Amino acid sequence: MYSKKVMDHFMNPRNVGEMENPDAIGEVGNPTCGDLMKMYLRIENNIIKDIKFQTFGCGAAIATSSMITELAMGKTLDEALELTRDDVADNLNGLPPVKMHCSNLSADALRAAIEDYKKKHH
Amino acid sequence: MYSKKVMDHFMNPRNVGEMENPDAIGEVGNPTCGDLMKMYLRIENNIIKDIKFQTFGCGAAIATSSMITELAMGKTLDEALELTRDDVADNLNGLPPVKMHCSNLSADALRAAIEDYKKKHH
Amino acid sequence: MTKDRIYMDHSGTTPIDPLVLEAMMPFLTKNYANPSSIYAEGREVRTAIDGARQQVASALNAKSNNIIFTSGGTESDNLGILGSVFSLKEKNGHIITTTIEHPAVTRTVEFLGDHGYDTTFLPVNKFGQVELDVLADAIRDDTRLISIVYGNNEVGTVQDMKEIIKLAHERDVLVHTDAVQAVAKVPIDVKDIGVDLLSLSGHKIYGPKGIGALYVRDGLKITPLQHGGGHENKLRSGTENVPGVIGLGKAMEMGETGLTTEMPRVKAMRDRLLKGLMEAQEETYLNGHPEKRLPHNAHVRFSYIEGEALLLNLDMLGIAAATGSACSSKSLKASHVLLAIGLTPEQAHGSLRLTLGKNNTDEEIDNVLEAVPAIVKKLRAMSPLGHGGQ
Amino acid sequence: MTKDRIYMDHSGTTPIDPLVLEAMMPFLTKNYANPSSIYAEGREVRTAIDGARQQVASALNAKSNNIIFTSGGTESDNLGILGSVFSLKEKNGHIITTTIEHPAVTRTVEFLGDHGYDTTFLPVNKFGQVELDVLADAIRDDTRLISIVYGNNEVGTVQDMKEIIKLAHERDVLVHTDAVQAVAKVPIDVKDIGVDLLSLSGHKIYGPKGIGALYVRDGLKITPLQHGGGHENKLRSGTENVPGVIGLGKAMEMGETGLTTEMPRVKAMRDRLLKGLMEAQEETYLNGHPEKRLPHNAHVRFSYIEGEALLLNLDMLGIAAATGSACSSKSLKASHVLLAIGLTPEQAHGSLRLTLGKNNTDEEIDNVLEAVPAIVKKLRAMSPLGHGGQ
Ligand SMILES: Cc1ncc(COP(=O)(O)O)c(C=O)c1O
Ligand SMILES: Cc1ncc(COP(=O)(O)O)c(C=O)c1O
Repeated sequence: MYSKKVMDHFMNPRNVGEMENPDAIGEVGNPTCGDLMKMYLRIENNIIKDIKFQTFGCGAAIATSSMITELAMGKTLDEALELTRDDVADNLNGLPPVKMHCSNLSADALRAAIEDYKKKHH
Repeated sequence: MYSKKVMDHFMNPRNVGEMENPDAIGEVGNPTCGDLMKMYLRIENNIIKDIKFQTFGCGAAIATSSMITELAMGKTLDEALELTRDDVADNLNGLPPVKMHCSNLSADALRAAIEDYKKKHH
Repeated sequence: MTKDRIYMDHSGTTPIDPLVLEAMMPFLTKNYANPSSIYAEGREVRTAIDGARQQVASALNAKSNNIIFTSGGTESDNLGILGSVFSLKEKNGHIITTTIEHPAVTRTVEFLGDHGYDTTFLPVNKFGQVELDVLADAIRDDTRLISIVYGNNEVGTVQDMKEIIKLAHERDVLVHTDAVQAVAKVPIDVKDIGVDLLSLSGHKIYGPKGIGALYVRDGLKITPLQHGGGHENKLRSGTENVPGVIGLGKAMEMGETGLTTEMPRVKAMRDRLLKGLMEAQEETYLNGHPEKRLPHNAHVRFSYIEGEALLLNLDMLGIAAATGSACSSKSLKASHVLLAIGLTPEQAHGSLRLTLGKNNTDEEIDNVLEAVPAIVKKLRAMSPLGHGGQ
Repeated sequence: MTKDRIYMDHSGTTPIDPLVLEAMMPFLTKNYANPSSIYAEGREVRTAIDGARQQVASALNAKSNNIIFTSGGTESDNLGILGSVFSLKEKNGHIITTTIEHPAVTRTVEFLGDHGYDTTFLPVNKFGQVELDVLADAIRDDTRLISIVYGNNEVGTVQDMKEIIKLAHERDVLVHTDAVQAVAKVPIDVKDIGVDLLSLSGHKIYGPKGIGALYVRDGLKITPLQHGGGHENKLRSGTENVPGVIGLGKAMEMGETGLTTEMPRVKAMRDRLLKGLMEAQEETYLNGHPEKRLPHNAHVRFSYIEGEALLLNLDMLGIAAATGSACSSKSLKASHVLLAIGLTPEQAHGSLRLTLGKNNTDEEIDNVLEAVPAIVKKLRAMSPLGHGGQ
């Protein structure tokens, strides 16, 4: 069902947990599937210096959360904003079709966090 | 399906074949099942001295034909007239229900033969 | 399943008992004749089918001629419901079922709903029980059939079938029960409870997949759904699945015996498992009725986590289990049974179903009691909700 | 079946090929998981089912997604006919079938006839062939479906399916074919013949009983008949009969190979058998078409005798065979197929069907060629008709 890469990120999620005093927080949820994601950012000079996530959700939700933190880490905010759901899925060697729309929310969560940051530092 | 007794009479039918110059012949057929029975009698002093049958039909038809010849042999005509389908079935240790009405014609064939005799010797 | 794996999904399916398979083997090899044939080989198979039918009947305290073999629980449910309703003189009316049925019943009743029948899906209480007064209120003059699951396949609640049937019969309404999960778990005497139609399935009781049976009480007419050569007393056509039939017969016989020999031990393990799971962490709840439940069913809910993630972690540890989470289902909808007993979708997501079998051991219970709390802790730590998130 | 018995009723059913059983065994033992489960064991079974589906598809030159697993040929016929007709926009119309169908088709079309559809049962010629001009005349503007048996189960006649389908499609009519007897006997390429729906069954092709499949061409919608959990792409619910599915896949694969490796030898034996039977006594006739017939089917008619008596005698000699005689059927009606090809009931009674299989040997043919004439002679001597009676 899930690729090896998904299972790896799911079983050993990168950058999981809460962040103390983050510079920004993004939170999104998908009512259909019941997934909920929270993304925490530490930002210096418009660069993502640290990123953490918390996720309530299925295997795909956890793996995509983990994957986006790897993809976003060290990127500028503008670069990070360009990350898409497809980037996440591709980097995980694919997701089951039914999970593509349901649990692939991590790009949205990252965007929400960046927008939160931009709002605060406008 | 068939009792041992039925199979015995079917595989080794008693008194089977044509009779030369019989005193009476009875023939009956059941259109549903397609069975056809022919019963030949040799009669002396109102006693069945010899009896033979020919049957086109299934296992039950052949076995019941054979059985009735055993039952009728040596009987007076009046005794023979009292033989019923049930007598035949009972003496064969039963018949499958579906065959009871269909292939259990031998008592009818015997009766037809006796009536043929009575008509001729009226 | 390799020896070191732990299988706790016996409501999903069961292994075939070696004795059942042994009974089937001749019919998978040398006794292959078609039971409709008149030669010796065919008659021998026919006799074996008659024997299996008697085994199924005896286990339910029924008679051979009450038993129709089908291709499984799903077909039995379809045939029991549609077959009985279609054979009634009145060509419409009202059908009652519950909100906690297996899809084999739900979809079948919905089918009637789409074809001119009124349907009522009765609510259940928070334990998953049909309440008699609610049922009594729902029955109308034109109610034709009530179909209620005997033992629920998710939360395990066992209904008071005898009372339900008594009530229905006082109002002249037929009762079908889906006993796919209840058979061989709790004693069932069709005469005693007076049920009209009862469905069961082979693969839930250590028998083969692809075989089931429908009990139809004496004198009740049903209309066949599958047309053909008139097998199964003209009520279900199709060459008999002979090895399946033989396997089901043996499984029913063994299941009946197992009620007293195996089930108490299974229930004791289940009780210890439930207790251990409830005590291992906070905010852990039992789903279903505390006593009136299938003896092998442990169904618990952990707040703040999601079931598929729990299952996958268990799977990695070699434990096979089930959940009520939408995320593990094709439809992505949360379990309708869990919603029916009053859980929110979020709550339904965090449920775990462990259904034990006669091959489970105390050691396996220990292993699960070690594994589950660790995983719950890990997932809660990742969760933005509750403990984890605050 | 003990070694010294001779089995010549392969159109009745076949033994499971040892290689088929070998493929099934893991799924009757350790691989028992429910393919809908998400844990490793379940996913492994799902993969195996996918493989079997591909095997079935490949043997027909179809794609996996064209294949729906069912509980047998009877269900496939029901689902193919009712499922396709019920999914049409128009809720009535005209259905064509023939007078030589298996009851699984006949009864299903009759069911439609009882529910508002017009039905035509096409006559066949004396060889059992549907004649194209007769079919063309029967097609109406509101004809929805034509269902024609590919290879007849009694007399063995094989229809010109490609021409039939071409004609039907020119008139925009769907075609279902019951290929239960034809599959693995004659090459079938669903793309080449262009058929819309095709039924097959496991136990006629050295696979298990209780499993079948329906081919549905791309883009054709069917309405499910069995309601439930939405298995088989939502078209046929019910927990998969996993060992059956695996067995059917393997049997289809082997059947495809056997068309070139086994079937020529079987056909040669059949030809010798037919020739021998015809030459052994007078007033012996071939039923069905001399060339366009299933390669394993020998169907002959002996005047003046009755088939059940013939079968029972053969049975006593250890030979398993079939007949068209009413007396061996539950209904006591003479075979409708034999009547359809123009025989009188009396003639139909005296028919013998010997259907060969890959395990039959030349020696067995010799034995049968010795046994049958002796029995025919014995029964004719008892008969009041013909030779015997005159
Ligand atoms: C309560 C209940 N009813 C019906 C079924 C369907 O039975 P089967 O899997 O044999 O089609 C199941 C199992 O899936 C079940 O648990
Ligand atoms: C031509 C034909 N169609 C349908 C069937 C029914 O298939 P099954 O025996 O798998 O129900 C049979 C066999 O009995 C058959 O010979």
